[in-house]
Amino acid sequence: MNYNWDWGVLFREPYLDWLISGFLWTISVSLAAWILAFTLGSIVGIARTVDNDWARGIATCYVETFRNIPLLVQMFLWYFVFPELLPYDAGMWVKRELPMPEFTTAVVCLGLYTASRVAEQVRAGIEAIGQGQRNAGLAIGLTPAQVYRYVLLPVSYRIIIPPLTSEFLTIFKNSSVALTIGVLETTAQARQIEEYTFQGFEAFTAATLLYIVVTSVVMLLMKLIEGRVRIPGMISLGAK
Amino acid sequence: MFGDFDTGVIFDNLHFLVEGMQTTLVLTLIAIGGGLILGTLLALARLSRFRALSFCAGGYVNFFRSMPLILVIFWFYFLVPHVVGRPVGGFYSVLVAFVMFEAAYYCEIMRAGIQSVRKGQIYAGQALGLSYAQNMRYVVLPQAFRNMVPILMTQAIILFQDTSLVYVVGIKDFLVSADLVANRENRILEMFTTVALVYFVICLSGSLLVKRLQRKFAR
Amino acid sequence: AEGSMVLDRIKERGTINMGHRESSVPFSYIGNDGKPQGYSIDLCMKFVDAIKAEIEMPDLKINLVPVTSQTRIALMANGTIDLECGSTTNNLTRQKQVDYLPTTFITGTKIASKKGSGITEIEDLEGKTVALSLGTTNEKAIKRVAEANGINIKTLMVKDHPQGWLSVETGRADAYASDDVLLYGLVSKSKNPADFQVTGRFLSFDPYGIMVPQNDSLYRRLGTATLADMMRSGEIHKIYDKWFNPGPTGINMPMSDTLRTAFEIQALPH
Amino acid sequence: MINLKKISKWYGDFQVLDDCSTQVEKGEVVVVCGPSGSGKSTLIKCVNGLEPFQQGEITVDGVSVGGKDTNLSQLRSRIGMVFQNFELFPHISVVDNIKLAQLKVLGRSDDEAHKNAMRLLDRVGLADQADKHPAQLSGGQQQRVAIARALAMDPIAMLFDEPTSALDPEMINEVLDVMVELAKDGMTMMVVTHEMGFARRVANRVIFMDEGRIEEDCTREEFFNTTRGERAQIFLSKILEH
Amino acid sequence: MINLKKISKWYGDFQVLDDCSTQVEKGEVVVVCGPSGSGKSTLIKCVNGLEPFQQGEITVDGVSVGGKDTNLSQLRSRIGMVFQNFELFPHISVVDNIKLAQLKVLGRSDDEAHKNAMRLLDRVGLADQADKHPAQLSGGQQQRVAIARALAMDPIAMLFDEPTSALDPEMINEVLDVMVELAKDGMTMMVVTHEMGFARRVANRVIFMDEGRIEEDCTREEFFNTTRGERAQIFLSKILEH
Ligand SMILES: Nc1ncnc2c1ncn2[C@@H]1O[C@H](COP(=O)(O)OP(=O)(O)OP(=O)(O)O)[C@@H](O)[C@H]1O
Ligand SMILES: Nc1ncnc2c1ncn2[C@@H]1O[C@H](COP(=O)(O)OP(=O)(O)OP(=O)(O)O)[C@@H](O)[C@H]1O
Ligand SMILES: [Mg+2]
Ligand SMILES: [Mg+2]
Repeated sequence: MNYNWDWGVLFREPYLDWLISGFLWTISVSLAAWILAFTLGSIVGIARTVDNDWARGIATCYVETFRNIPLLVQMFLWYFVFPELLPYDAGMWVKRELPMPEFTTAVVCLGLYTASRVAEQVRAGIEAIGQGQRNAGLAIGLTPAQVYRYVLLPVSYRIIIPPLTSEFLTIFKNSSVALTIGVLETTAQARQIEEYTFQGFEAFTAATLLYIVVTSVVMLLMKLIEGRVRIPGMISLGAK
Repeated sequence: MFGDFDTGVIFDNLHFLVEGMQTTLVLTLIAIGGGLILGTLLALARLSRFRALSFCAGGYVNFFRSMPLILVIFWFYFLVPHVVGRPVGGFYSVLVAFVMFEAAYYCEIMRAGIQSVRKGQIYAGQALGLSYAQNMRYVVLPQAFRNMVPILMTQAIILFQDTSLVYVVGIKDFLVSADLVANRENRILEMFTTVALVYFVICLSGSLLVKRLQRKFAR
Repeated sequence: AEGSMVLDRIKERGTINMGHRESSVPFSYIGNDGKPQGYSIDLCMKFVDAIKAEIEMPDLKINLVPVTSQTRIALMANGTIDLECGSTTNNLTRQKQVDYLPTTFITGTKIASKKGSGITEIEDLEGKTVALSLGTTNEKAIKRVAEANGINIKTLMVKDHPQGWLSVETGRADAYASDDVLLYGLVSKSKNPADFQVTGRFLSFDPYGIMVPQNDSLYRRLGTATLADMMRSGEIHKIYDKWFNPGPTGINMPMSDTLRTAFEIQALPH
Repeated sequence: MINLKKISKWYGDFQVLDDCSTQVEKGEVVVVCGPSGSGKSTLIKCVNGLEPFQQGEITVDGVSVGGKDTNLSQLRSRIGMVFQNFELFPHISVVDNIKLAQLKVLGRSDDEAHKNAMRLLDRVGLADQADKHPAQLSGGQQQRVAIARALAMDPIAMLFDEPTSALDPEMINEVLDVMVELAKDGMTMMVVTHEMGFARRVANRVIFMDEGRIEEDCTREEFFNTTRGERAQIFLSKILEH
Repeated sequence: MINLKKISKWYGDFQVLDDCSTQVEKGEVVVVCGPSGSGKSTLIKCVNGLEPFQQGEITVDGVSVGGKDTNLSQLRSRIGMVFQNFELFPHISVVDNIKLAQLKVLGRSDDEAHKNAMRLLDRVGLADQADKHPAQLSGGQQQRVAIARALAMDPIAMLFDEPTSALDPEMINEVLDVMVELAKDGMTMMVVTHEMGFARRVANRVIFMDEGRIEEDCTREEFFNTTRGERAQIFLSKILEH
């Protein structure tokens, strides 16, 4: 291999700063997008299971639209096409005045995209519980909303912890797509370092390790949560 | 902005885009096939009684699940030639990367599928005198597979969208081809809108098919 | 032969692996026919001819390997490609990893904006937004000059040139700063070329060169000699005109005096 | 108390209930039996509005179940229901299962709900299991908790849908005993069950359903002693024989 | 034919089987009963090696089940087993369910296996359902197919684990009838069941289990007529009463 290794580059100015700031951007984009995705995904997922054709229809359209277009393309559409569809003033405001435009767009896009997948999990979780529990809730006089709040959701969120963990991991990995609209997150910084120094292997190794660290922490965290909320006496929630 | 939407650029480069789509499809199909086979073996290993085997399989899965696919592709491009001992070209290294990466996901799906087959079914097969391999082959895996068809398809749709990451090693799938045209002709808006539509139509058909299958297997 | 690892392996394989870019118009890009073409490719072909002669293999096969900015160094380091024909800027940091043949093109950072925007020089960007491509030398240049002159500029990072251009077209940014050759290409390819302008002084100089593996002076000398011959004979001017004046993409960039001088200086005698 | 008038219901093209009429008076215990798929569960779910129906009218204590401006939640809170698979809420403790609706529907204070829950648990013999989770109990215990949960709403009537058919044989009686007690205390009950022993002991009337129709609707004495329609005859012989 | 000597088995710390010994002679029908969780299923699964055990020895037709070099697959193919939940293979047709092991284990020709399958389906009264999938049959029909599937291996003995407890009441008899036929034809059978009617009609011996131990092991007459241990007494009163 005709390559001059220089691991020191990772610890030199300004490259170390770049990596750190990239890592922080990865974390902030991912977490902000996750909050959006989890909230909206839950709402949409619930809407897909309620007894109202309109709500179900809209939620279905949402899911089908957002999960059937590649994230990369959606990122582009949000950044360049969306403002053009607005009235001129609003469009200009989005383009010029929006605080931290790349960050905001990335969070919105990644959040909305992931929401469609979270919605599917939430729906699957609710459907896995079955009609019996819903009927039992209704039969003691709970309103449909209360049935969701006190009966269906607490159990279905527990059921879907493993797939939700996967989505949570995926959002960190997908956050790298934000570099296409100029968010300087980990992967983008690794590329920058490579462009400046031609020490690509070092830069990408650092990026890979950073991702593995984050995802390991997330997996651990979700395992902890799963253990904390485990229902005594139940072996497997999904089984029923 | 949409007033001067230039559709000509799409037709001028149609054959190029079609070639890209072929690459996308070939990559997707091979990655699904290979990933499914390797993933199933991994799932069997993960569920195996032998601690060492299931531990290794678990490690494999967690490792690949923590890596962004794009970095996996990047690393494989440089590592595979070293392992094989000669340059293999982008396409084959990407195939290996996809198969190994997808295997981690398919392993988890098939594991869930195998676990969704009731213990009693395994007992029933054993009680008839089927060997472990026969029991897996004729009783458990067909059911596991059938139960998981919808999830497998969903994963396939994700994979179909993800193939564009092969641009890092210079392979031209559909999205990459479109991006190239966009760059050369400076018609980025036209190309990306087209791409969005094409993906939407194909993936939506895919997920509608999933629904049909789901209903069919729901019985 | 004594000590050219690269020539030895080319001979042994019977193939030369040529790295090329896919969208560096008009240096190295995929044409309508799906094949790589461009100014750098033509120059490299001359180099390949010289290699054929040197190792006495007239039917040497050429294998075209697409590379990206992330893979080019790694591929050169692990021996996959024997030369890279793109639009790679030569600088000293990068020379830690690879060697360069003589400069074949000189460009520099300039600014493209809408006509009538009143922007000509970087000083006019005070308080305005300029789009910059991630990881380019242009980004460094603009930031350096702005800081040195105390100009307050908002920057907008974009993934690639078309996106930078689209930012200007849609009004997200007031200007796009990049290598002038690329800016001319973008203007010529836009829907209304008359609406845009490329202005200002050079804010940086970026010499492009063909990359070759390090520590193989024999091989590099062969390349240097080939290019020097072309510069001396004027052949390089013809190739230049073929791609830039006006060129198949209508870029319309007559050779600058700087580049002409550079060619003269680099046309070393034997 | 419960009044069904010419109820018909379809799932798509398939008619599940066909012109079913009957009534249950206050304090009466009515047993519903019939072959699998004959529509028993569907009928009983229609009574508290868990299943909508297309034709006919059901009134409970004078309130029309299918009525446009009926507050279904309120109506349901006044009718207790017990399911084949218990359907306790797995994520909260036994006592919280019984308290939930008291707190959220009836708006009782935590203290009052708790006292009431403990009283009912005591009544079904499970006061010592209050803090366990449902999955930690046996099937028979779970079903008794489910009955307590229904009773906590002070219902005016109770519906049971095969309350013992998911139970191990030796647990069936502990549930039936609670139900017999309830019947003797004068609770109005509609019970889908195949336990003819239970029917013999406490039923005032027995309804036999087949293919969505009410084929027999008569007093216990008539049902067990006189000759019945052929289908009912065959069915009864099957479930009584072994 | 089947010989159990001092079998003990633990799940972790929990002892499921405690020193169980009994034997079943050729042509004998032995019914196993006892409360839920007493270890009946575990015991019967040990007999054909579906569950390993830690202590004791089981021999079937002279072959040791726990033996190091016993070919378990071959042994199992000679013992038929029927499960509570039928466990037909849902992805293949009824006749293929019966053919599968004949083809793959016994290596019979497709033709021979098919003939045999049809003969057995006829025997359990389901020849006309051969090409349906299991899910299209009622529970009782599925269980009869499961019996046919076991018989297709020409077993030297049959094990049943609560074959009727997942069935709707009106289907129980159609399965029991097939089992009674089988017993009368001289099949060696070990049957876990709570159907005491069945025990009364064909059992040679009845075993009562509690907490992993065999508490009673006596002839049918002794079991039903003489006074038994207290636990068995209570249990029997519970399951016979309703
Ligand atoms: N959601 C549904 N969609 C279509 N058909 C249904 C639905 N629910 C029930 N059915 C059908 O309606 C019929 C009556 O069902 P129901 O559950 O009321 O029967 P049942 O008498 O309670 O039977 P079982 O004794 O098995 O509980 C059955 O044939 C069933 O298949
Ligand atoms: N895989 C297992 N791990 C731990 N404990 C188990 C396992 N399988 C069964 N048990 C326990 O072993 C005991 C005996 O189980 P078994 O299934 O043999 O009982 P059974 O007599 O067949 O009961 P039932 O009438 O409910 O079928 C039970 O307490 C059960 O909880
Ligand atoms: Mg029912
Ligand atoms: Mg059992």
